[in-house]
Order: sequence, then structure tokens, then C-alpha cells
Amino acid sequence: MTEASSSLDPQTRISLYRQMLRIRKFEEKTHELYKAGRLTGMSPHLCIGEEASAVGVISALNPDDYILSTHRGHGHCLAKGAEMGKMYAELFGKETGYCHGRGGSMHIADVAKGNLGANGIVGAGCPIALGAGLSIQKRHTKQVVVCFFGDAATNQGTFHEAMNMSKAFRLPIVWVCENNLYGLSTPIENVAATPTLSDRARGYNMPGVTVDGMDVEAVRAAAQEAVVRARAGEGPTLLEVKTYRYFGHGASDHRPYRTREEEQDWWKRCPVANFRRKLLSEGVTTEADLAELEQKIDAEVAAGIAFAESSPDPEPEKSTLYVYTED
Amino acid sequence: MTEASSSLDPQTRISLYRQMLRIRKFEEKTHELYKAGRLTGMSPHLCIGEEASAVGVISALNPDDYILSTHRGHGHCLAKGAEMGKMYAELFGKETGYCHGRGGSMHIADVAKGNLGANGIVGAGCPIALGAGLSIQKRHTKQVVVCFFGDAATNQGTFHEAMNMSKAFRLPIVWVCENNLYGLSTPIENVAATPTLSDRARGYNMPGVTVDGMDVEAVRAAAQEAVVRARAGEGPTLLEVKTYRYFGHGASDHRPYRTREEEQDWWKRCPVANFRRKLLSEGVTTEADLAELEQKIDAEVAAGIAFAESSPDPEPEKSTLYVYTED
Amino acid sequence: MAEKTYREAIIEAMAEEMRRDERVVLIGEDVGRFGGAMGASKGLFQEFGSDRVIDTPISEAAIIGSGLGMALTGQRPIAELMFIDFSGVCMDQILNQVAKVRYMLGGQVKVPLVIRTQAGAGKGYAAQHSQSLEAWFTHVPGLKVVMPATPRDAKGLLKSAIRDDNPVMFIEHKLLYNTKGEVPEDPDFLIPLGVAEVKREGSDLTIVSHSRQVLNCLEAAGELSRQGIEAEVIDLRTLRPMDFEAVKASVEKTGRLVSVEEGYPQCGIGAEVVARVAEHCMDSLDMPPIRIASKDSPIPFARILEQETLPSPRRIVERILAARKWTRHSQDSRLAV
Amino acid sequence: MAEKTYREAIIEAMAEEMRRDERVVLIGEDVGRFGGAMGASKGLFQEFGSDRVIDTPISEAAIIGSGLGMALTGQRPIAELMFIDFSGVCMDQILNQVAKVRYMLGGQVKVPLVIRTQAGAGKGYAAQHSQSLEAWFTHVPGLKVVMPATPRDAKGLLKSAIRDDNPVMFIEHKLLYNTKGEVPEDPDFLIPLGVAEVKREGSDLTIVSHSRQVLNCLEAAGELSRQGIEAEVIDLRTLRPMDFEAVKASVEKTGRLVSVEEGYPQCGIGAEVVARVAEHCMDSLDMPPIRIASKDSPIPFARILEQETLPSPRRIVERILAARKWTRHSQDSRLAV
Ligand SMILES: Cc1ncc(C[n+]2csc(CCOP(=O)(O)OP(=O)(O)O)c2C)c(N)n1
Ligand SMILES: Cc1ncc(C[n+]2csc(CCOP(=O)(O)OP(=O)(O)O)c2C)c(N)n1
Ligand SMILES: [Mg+2]
Ligand SMILES: [Mg+2]
Repeated sequence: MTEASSSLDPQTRISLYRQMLRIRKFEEKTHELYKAGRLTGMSPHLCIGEEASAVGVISALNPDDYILSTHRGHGHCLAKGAEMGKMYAELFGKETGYCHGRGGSMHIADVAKGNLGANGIVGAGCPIALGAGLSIQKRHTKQVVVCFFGDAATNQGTFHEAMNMSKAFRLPIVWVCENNLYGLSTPIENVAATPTLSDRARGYNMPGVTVDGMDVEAVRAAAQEAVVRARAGEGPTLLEVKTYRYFGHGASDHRPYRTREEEQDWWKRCPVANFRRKLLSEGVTTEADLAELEQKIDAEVAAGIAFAESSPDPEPEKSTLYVYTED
Repeated sequence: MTEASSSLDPQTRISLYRQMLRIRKFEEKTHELYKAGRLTGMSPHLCIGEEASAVGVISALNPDDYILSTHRGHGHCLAKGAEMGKMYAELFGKETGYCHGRGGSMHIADVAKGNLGANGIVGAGCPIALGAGLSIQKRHTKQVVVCFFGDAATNQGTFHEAMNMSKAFRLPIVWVCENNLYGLSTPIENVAATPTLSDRARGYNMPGVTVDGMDVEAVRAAAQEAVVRARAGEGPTLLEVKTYRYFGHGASDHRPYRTREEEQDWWKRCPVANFRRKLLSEGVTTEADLAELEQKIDAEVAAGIAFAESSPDPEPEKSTLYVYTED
Repeated sequence: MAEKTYREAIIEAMAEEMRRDERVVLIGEDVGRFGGAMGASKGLFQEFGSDRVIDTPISEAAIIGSGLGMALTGQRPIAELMFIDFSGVCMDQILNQVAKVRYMLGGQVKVPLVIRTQAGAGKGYAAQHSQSLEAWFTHVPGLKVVMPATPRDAKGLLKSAIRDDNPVMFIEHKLLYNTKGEVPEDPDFLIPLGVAEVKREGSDLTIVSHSRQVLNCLEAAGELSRQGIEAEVIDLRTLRPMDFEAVKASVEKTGRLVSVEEGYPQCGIGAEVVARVAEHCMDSLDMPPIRIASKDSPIPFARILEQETLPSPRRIVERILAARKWTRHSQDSRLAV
Repeated sequence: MAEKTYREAIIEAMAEEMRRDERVVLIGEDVGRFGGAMGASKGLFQEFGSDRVIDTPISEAAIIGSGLGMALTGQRPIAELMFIDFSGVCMDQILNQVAKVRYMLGGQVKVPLVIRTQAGAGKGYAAQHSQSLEAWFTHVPGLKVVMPATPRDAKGLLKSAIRDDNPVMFIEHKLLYNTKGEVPEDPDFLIPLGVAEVKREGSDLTIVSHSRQVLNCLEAAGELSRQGIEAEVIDLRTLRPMDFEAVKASVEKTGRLVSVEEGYPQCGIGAEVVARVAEHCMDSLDMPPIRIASKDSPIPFARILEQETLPSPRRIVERILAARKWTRHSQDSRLAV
């Protein structure tokens, strides 16, 4: 790592914390809404526990860099600058949502901010990231693409094709594998040839790095290194972020495939709580300041939900709008 | 390698030579027939130059082991014990061909001999090989599966899924990559992240071996090691066989993408001619014996073609036979 | 006979066939201890163990290929594809390998493989988890395509599919898993593939449908009946081979055809049904046929949009009632009011 | 105007659009220096260089995904898929990404992507290199589907496809590349997508077709004319959106419909055409519609089997002549002998 965690200035560190907390609170509320039966559709895939990945990686990007996100993508979307109101509105299926209610949680996107979209197909973002990389290469813009995917996605053919081509063409891409140990009920160690997923990079002659995904500063530092490499035209990196999803795959998943002890151990490593403690103990901020920050986020959440709730439904007669540009 | 080339007994060595020559002569005749306009359909993908791969690998197998072959599969088919007559008949589209004229060169198969078939889709044999491996594992039969594919096939998603799953499940499979440096017009080095394709194995924690594909004894020895491992339940191996196709991808390919010098250099390494010289210089056989052997093969080729030519066409009214078992 | 859910019927069919024939194995994502994303393999791992109920990586091409490779080497696999929408990532294995290998090899092999998957919308799963792609598979020679609408059919057809020596796409519907119905317990209860069933008799009009839309059609038929129109509802059950004789016999009786499906409208199952009727019994038609399908768009997420997109009993009734106005031989029509 | 081959027309269309708009790029296997497996990109690499004509690994999902990713970030890519049969290995990218992303994202993006590929049988390429899968793509909302039959159409339609802001499956036919015809040289010559063309006028019967089968239909129409039957031949050119108005107008004139396609028979383009006619102008039909397609099997290798499998002028003529016997209103039929 090029940068020790302490080298970050206080404002940046507080900002990292704020972003993680925003995600945590957004997701907690989403969970609550779903449990209360106020969201329709597939139970949202929450990223509670994985906030340091989204925030650490995306904090290493410029606003005009691109990301491709996953079915577990609320954190990525928020970290790339999305508004909570438009996100909640999308989860509620409202006309004011990012996708005008067409996409929902699994297809959330904020293209204006460089988030080219979540994806409901495991591994499907990888080939699309290649195209964004090629287009940057052709336009010589020095942008970078970050493509997120889960541990289980590394077993998809698309992952492989994308890894190979990105390296062969030296594309400015950072491949971020959010390894939360499971793909739905299946422990990755049962179905992957390599227990350490950054080892996959060895088959592509590509730098492969594993980082503690519960430490936002470590994630940011590792991402920054990869981003610098990409921006300098030195090609892609595979960054494995070791993390954990505290909740089930979806709300109906009662996690019979893992123990409560395992979960407790990971809760002890909570990226948000621990970073909070660290900031306080290192004197970077105070309880009072954090309380204020927390209140602001609570207000943002409340305002977001109010916006979503008061928004109109899409017009059913326009259900086929956006199939083609001519519509 | 467990076995020095000289450790093979004379009969085995002569048999290896005989098999290579059979393939060479079969293919030369095929080329001649195609050039003369006597074969219809896509120009056959000849394996001239790659004989040591098919023969070396398959000579390490038992008769009840399985292979999956490729669009460049005549050599595999012959080495696994197919009859020339039924093969030529298939190339001629005759009712007496292995596939009753339904498949042709690209789908040639001899299931009774364990050849589960060539494939027209690059990389498509890999997932099928997994199933053969699973079925062996379940039946505890100690059989082994060899799956052949080209260098370019290692860039397909199916290759990756199969490599990963075979290792995660310790399947009895030998993955044989016939690296002839090109996928159609494209040099593999332009489009692959790793110049040495056995390096791909590193991303799967799998033994990866590169062997001189112009030396049939070296290929056989390397294959044997992998086969022993597979049969012992120790899982798969990726074996890269470095070889060269002396002809174009198909007959209409005039190879603008490579130089005649490069081809000449590889001709100097001809697996058939060099092994012949070796057998003679080491006193394993004599010119006279080889002349006899050659004549026998010429006769087999001639008989095969005569059989094919004199065979009936499929009956057009039965064109839909074999779509379903009820047909 | 016992009242069972569609899900239970599916599980029971697999369990019975696995007991009967040890070559039958199940392979797919999370099908083992977890019991399947839809819970449609619950208990099988516990009974049959990891040799016969195999959890895979998220590698659908490898799953289908594994099924094929096992089928070619003496097993009778069932490969589960979690959502039919994921067929995109393994389509080559289905289209070019599974469906064609027997033909390409001139009959050297049989492919006793069942690909079990589930389709359909109505749960707000949005565009990539709600499709009804049965028309695609029906298009492809070499495959059989089965879509049961009831627990009884699910069991009898799945058992037949497993015993069939040809590849079968067995497509369940995600909204049906919790529906209930009588299911025979005889382990030799089978429903042959390729045979439609008249799910309701009627004399005025023929409604042809399959999978969950059969339930909508029956509901619509109830409403029509209250309005004095007796609809016959034919459940195709198997889309390939299609039991066109059953459709023809009904249309010749009623003189009117409505096809209802949940898939996309163009080149769908309805197109095939209507085209065959037009070719083979146009003279029996007293009114132009009616096709009802999803709207011509990806499936939207928002409930209000999704409901608008899908066929519903109300839409079916409305279309049929509206059609009466343009009945051709309205003089002699039984439908004319 | 100059006489050009279909291949030249394709190359010219791409070259002109690449000159006109530097956002247009071509990506695919062997499309660069080699000029494409079908020679349909010869010279482009030499003129536009490796930034705009990109040779890829054999990774079709990566090719289509690259096209999509470029389209989302300001380029106007053409992605070449060497054979339509290979769509199986990249179908998810086409079905679930390219076709749906604009809709799923509620219009946040446009997808100006052309997927150029080639289809069709007749060269003895066997089951995995001879398919006509246009019905699959036509089934999918979000895609446009174009299949030109002549060099002129190839050029005008490809240029329109490249300028279109929606994803277009542009499907060439392998047997057409060497066919010749007049091709306008005006760089602004465009043929709008979604407009069929009457390729031959006739009063007795309407034949609807597309791609290479249009040539067979024209040949059949010549033979029929010698037998006193004047067939109108409509080339759909674009299958989605389909110019049904053109079909309807013709059927209303002739009273008879024959559809001819090279794809598999069930749930094909012919099913859609016949179904629409049955729904919307059944009263105009004097005879049951006729569907002609490939036989219901994978495409066989042997020439004698392949010829048997495909539609041909002879088969078209025979089917039409046989049909005259069962003309419904044979008294007043112009076709009756
Ligand atoms: C191609 C494909 N296969 C299966 C699924 C169903 N599915 C959705 S998420 C998921 C688990 C993905 O695991 P991972 O990639 O590790 O991401 P995580 O959910 O753990 O964040 C599965 C199996 C899918 N959406 N797409
Ligand atoms: C999925 C797929 N993509 C492309 C092709 C067209 N194609 C057939 S063989 C070939 C080259 C394959 O190269 P390689 O795997 O190295 O085998 P080789 O021909 O060199 O033996 C190509 C591009 C195909 N058949 N299937
Ligand atoms: Mg995971
Ligand atoms: Mg090669």
C-alpha cells in the first residue's frame, strides 16, 4: 500500500465515515420498509456489512469515472453520489425514481453520476465494463472504470472473458470482487478452485490484491493504487475485498448455511462501528459532531422516504415508454 | 516427466509413429479431395502438423476413457480408434458415415470408442467434459476424460467455468490445449493475457504443464502424468501442447497473418518426419519396415475412400431422423 | 390422492424417480442442503446425498454442460436453472449442444436430460427475472418443452420428462409454487408429454393457454359464463410437441379461438397456435382469432406497470367481449348478443 | 449507381458511416487486417486503424458487452458476431443487457449499437453454422431486427441501422455475399428501418419473405407466372418493427397469403405473419394461409439432406399449386383453374 491510513486528512476520514453511515442507514430503512410490506418486488439485496467496499473504492475515483454495479448495489450507487430520494422512489416503483419505476432495486443506476447500473445477472457487468474501458482508451480521456461483482461471479464465464481481454488490451479497469464468502447459500470455498480470489489474477498476468474489506481506509488505499495504475495506462487490477453481508441474501433467506457465531464474529469487525471508534479514539472527531452528522443522515433518509412516498406512480398507459427511443 | 522417451518399447514407439502417419495421410487425402471439389460443406479443419498431440495424448488413455474433440478433430477421432471408412463416409455425407451424414467433419464422433464428439462451437466441449467427469466420479469407474480445445478457446467463458468446477470438484479430467499459435487469423499473443497458456492453470490452483507438441513421446509422457493424477482422484491438469497447423484454418485461408518463413521453421519440426528419422537412427525400425507400414496405411486410406464413395447417400425422406428418439 | 402444493408435487416427482432409478441426479445452484432458490428441491439432498444432489458454482454453462455430459455417459440428470432468464448465459449449451447432439451424431447417443427452470412475472422481479421464454425453446427442434399449470400436471409431467430419452425443458412458474391441488400418490402416475388437457369444457369459444395463464383463463371463463358465454379452456401443457389435434377439435366445435400467454407477443406460442389454426381449420372460424400476450416491452418493476403489462382475467374478458362486435357471421353466431 | 456485391455494399455502408462519424467503430473476431471471416470488413482496418477496427479474442460475450459499454459511453459501435449460431454464447448480453438496459434504466441511456452477423444454410456447414435465428430476436422487445436480401437494401439499411439510437440485430445471409446488384453511391442514401418492399407486384397471391428466401420466392413467382398465377412478393426487410401494413394491403388485394422463411417452422416469422393476417384481415383471405419454413430439424450436413430441409423455389411452387385444390371460395377464386 502506498498510503498509511493515518495519512488521510481528517475531513476525508470523516467523509468516508459519513458515506458509510449513509449507506448503512439507507439500507436499514430499506430493510424495515420491506419487512413492513411497504416495498413490492424481490426483497432487496442489502449491502449492510459491505459499506467499506463501496465507499473505500469509490472514494478513490473522480466524478467522471464509471462504475458498474451489482444486484447488491445500493451502496455503490450512494457512494457514487446518488440522491436518496430518487433511490427510494425507485425502490417504491415511483415515477420519480432513477429508472421511473421500470428497474427497481436490481437495476438502479445513476448514469449522470457515472453509475452505469446495477445488474440482475451475476457477472453480466464485466463485459460491459470492457466497452467503457475501450471507449476511454479511444477517447484518451484518462477516465477509469470500476466494475464490482461478488465472489460467486468469479465463476461465470463473463468474468473470465473480461479479465482476459482487459489485460490483453491494457484497459483502464479496476475489477473489484466483493468477497462476502457466499453466493446465496453456497460458500465460495466449496465451489471455487482458489480459496483466495485475487489468485485468479495469476491466470491473467494481472496484479491481484486482497484487502481487508472491513477497513475503509485500507480499501481506499488499495483501490487508489489500482486506479493510479489504470489511469496511467498500465492496465487492469483485480482487487478482492474481503467482506461480509450481515443479512441474508434477501429478506427471506434465514441463513441455514452458516452459524450465528460466524455472524457474531463478523459483527465485531463492523466497518462502520469500528471506524467510528477509531475516529473518536484518534481524536479526529467528537461524539457531538458525530451525533450531528448522524442526525443529518437521519433527516436525509426521512426526506428521501417522504419524497418517494409522496411521488406519483408511473402512468400505466406509458408502460412501454423507454423500450425504444422513438416511444 | 516420469518417463524418458527412450523408455518406451519399440512396438509402442512404432505404433505412435503409425498412428501419426495414419492421421497425416488421412488429412492429406482429405485436403486433396476438398481441393478437387469432391467434398461439400465447410472446408475441413485439418490437423496436419498437430498429429503428435492427438496421438501422444490419446495413447496415454484406456479404450474406455472419454474424449471431447474440436472442429479440428480428425486426428483425435482416428487416434481414439475410428475407422477411416466411416470417417470418409461422413465427410462425403454418406449414410454409412459415423453420423449418417448428419454431422460432417465438424461433428464427427465415434461414441462406441469413447469419442463423444467434435464440436463446431469453440470451447463448447469443456462444460460437457465436466459431466462426463461427474458421471465417472459417481460411478467410481476410474475412467478419465480428455477434453481437447485450441489456444483461442481458452478465451471463452466456458473454458473458465469448466476449469474452475473441475478443480473445485476434483474431477478426473485432463484439459488439453492445442496451442497452434492462432485462432483463425488472430495470433493468440495479441488476445491472451498470458503468453504461456498453461499459466492459466495458476488461477485455478491446478497443475499446468507446457509440452513440446512436435515430440510425440514428450506429449505422451506429459499426458500420462496427468492421466495418472486424474485416475488417482487427484483432480484435473491443464496440459498445453505447443504445436502448429501447417495449413490454413480452412482451405480458403491463405494465411496472410503469418510469414512463409515462420511456416518453414515449423516444418523443420514436423512431428511425423522427425520421429521417423529418430526411429531409424536409433535402430528401432528399418526403411523396409516403414515402407511396408506406409503401404498399409495407403491401402487403408484407399479402402476408406472406396467405401465412402460406394456408399449410398442418406435418404432425403429421412432427413428428420434422429431429431428425437421416437423418430 | 392428497392435496399438495405445486412445489411439493415437483419435489415428490423427483424423489420418486430418484428412488426408482439411481441414474437420476439433480445438479444446480443451491439445490442441495438449501433446497433450491424456490425451495423446489427441499429434502432431496438429505435423502440422496451429495453424489446425487450436486451444488454447483454460479456457472450455468457448466451446469447445462454437466447435465449433457452425464446424460451422454449413462446418467439421467435433472439440471436446475434458477430462472429461465439465465438461459442467456448458457444458451449455446441448450441450443447447439443439448438440442442437436443426437441429430448431429446421427443417433449415436440419447440425451435423457431434464432442464428444470422457472419462468413468469407477477412478483415485481423486473426485466431480468420475470421472462417467459418458452417460445424460444419451442422454436428449437431437438427439445421438448413442458409447462405445467397444476400440481397434478407438474408431478405427472415431470416424471414423464425424467423418463424420456430426449432433452426436456421443464418450465415451472414462480407464482404457482404455492398453489394447491389433488396429486395422485401412485409412483407410476404419469402424464404423457405431448397431450393437452381440456381444463374446462365450453361450446362458444376455445381459449388455448399454458402455465399460470391457464388459471387466469379459467377465471375469465367463469366471468364469461356469468355473461352467458361458455368458453372451453385448453391447457397445452406440452408446447413441443404441441397437441394441435386437441386445439383443432375444440376450434371446430366452437368456431372461435383465443390464445393467451405470458410471453412477449411477437413470434410467441400464440403466433404458432393461431397460425396452425389458420392453416388447418380456417373454415371453422366464425371470428378472427385473438392473441393475448404480455405487452411488447421488458417486464417493468413497478407493480402498477407490471400489472398493466401482463394478461389478466379482466384483460382476457374485455378482449373477448370487445371481439363480439366484429364477429363475422354474426347472424348465425352463437356468440352474437 | 454501380453494380456491387452484397459484401461490398456492407463494407461501403460501414466505411461511409465511419468517415461521417468518428464514434462509429467495428469490433469482432478477425475483422481487422484479415477483413472478417466472410470478408465483410475488408479494407476498414487499413483505412481506420486499430482504434476503430478492433480484433478481439474469441469471447463473444465480451464482444457484445464491449459494444454495449461503448454505446453507453458515447460511441456508436458495430459488433460483429461471426455466425448467428454463436449468439448462444453471448445471449445474455443481447437478451438481458443490450435489449433491456434502456428500459430498465427508465430512459437514462440510448444504445446505438449494431450487432452485425450472418445466418442461413445452403453451404453444408451443418447444424451449428447454418441457423436462421431471426425469430428469436424478433421475439425480444428492445431490439430491432433487419435482414436485407439485396446489395441495395444491405447498404441502405445498414447505414440506417448505424444511425439508429436503438440496438439493431443486422443479419446478413452467407449465401448472399457474392450476389450482385445496383447500389446507390450517394453517401446519404438510406433505407428506413421498418419499411417492407414489394419486390414483385402481383394480383393473385401474396408471398411474404425476407433475406435470401426472397430470391427463392422471386424465382418461384417467375415459375408461377408461367403457369398463369401472378404472385406479389413482399420483402419484409425489417422483421422488428414489422411493416404489417404492407402485408395487409397486399393480402387485401390478393386474398391469399404464403409466408416463406429459412428458420425453424415453429414460433417463427411465418407464425407471426400468418397470425397477424388471421387477426387483422381474415375476411380478406380466400384460402387458408400457407407457411413454408425449414423442416423441423437441425440443419444436416449432407447436401442431399440439407436441400431437403430448406425451402426452395420448387417447394414453394409445389406447395402453392397443391393449395389451389383446397381453395375455399373456389367458384369466385382467381386462382381456381
Ligand atoms: C447468471 C446468474 N445466475 C444466478 C443468479 C441468481 N443469483 C443472484 S445473486 C446470486 C448470488 C451471487 O453471489 P455473489 O456473486 O457472491 O454476490 P453476493 O450476492 O454475495 O453479493 C445468485 C445465485 C443470477 N442472478 N444470475
Ligand atoms: C464460439 C465460437 N466463436 C467463433 C467460432 C469460429 N471459429 C471456429 S474455429 C476458430 C478458431 C479457433 O481457434 P483455436 O481454438 O485456437 O483452434 P484452432 O482452429 O487453432 O485449432 C474460430 C474463430 C466458433 N466456431 N465458435
Ligand atoms: Mg458473495
Ligand atoms: Mg489455434
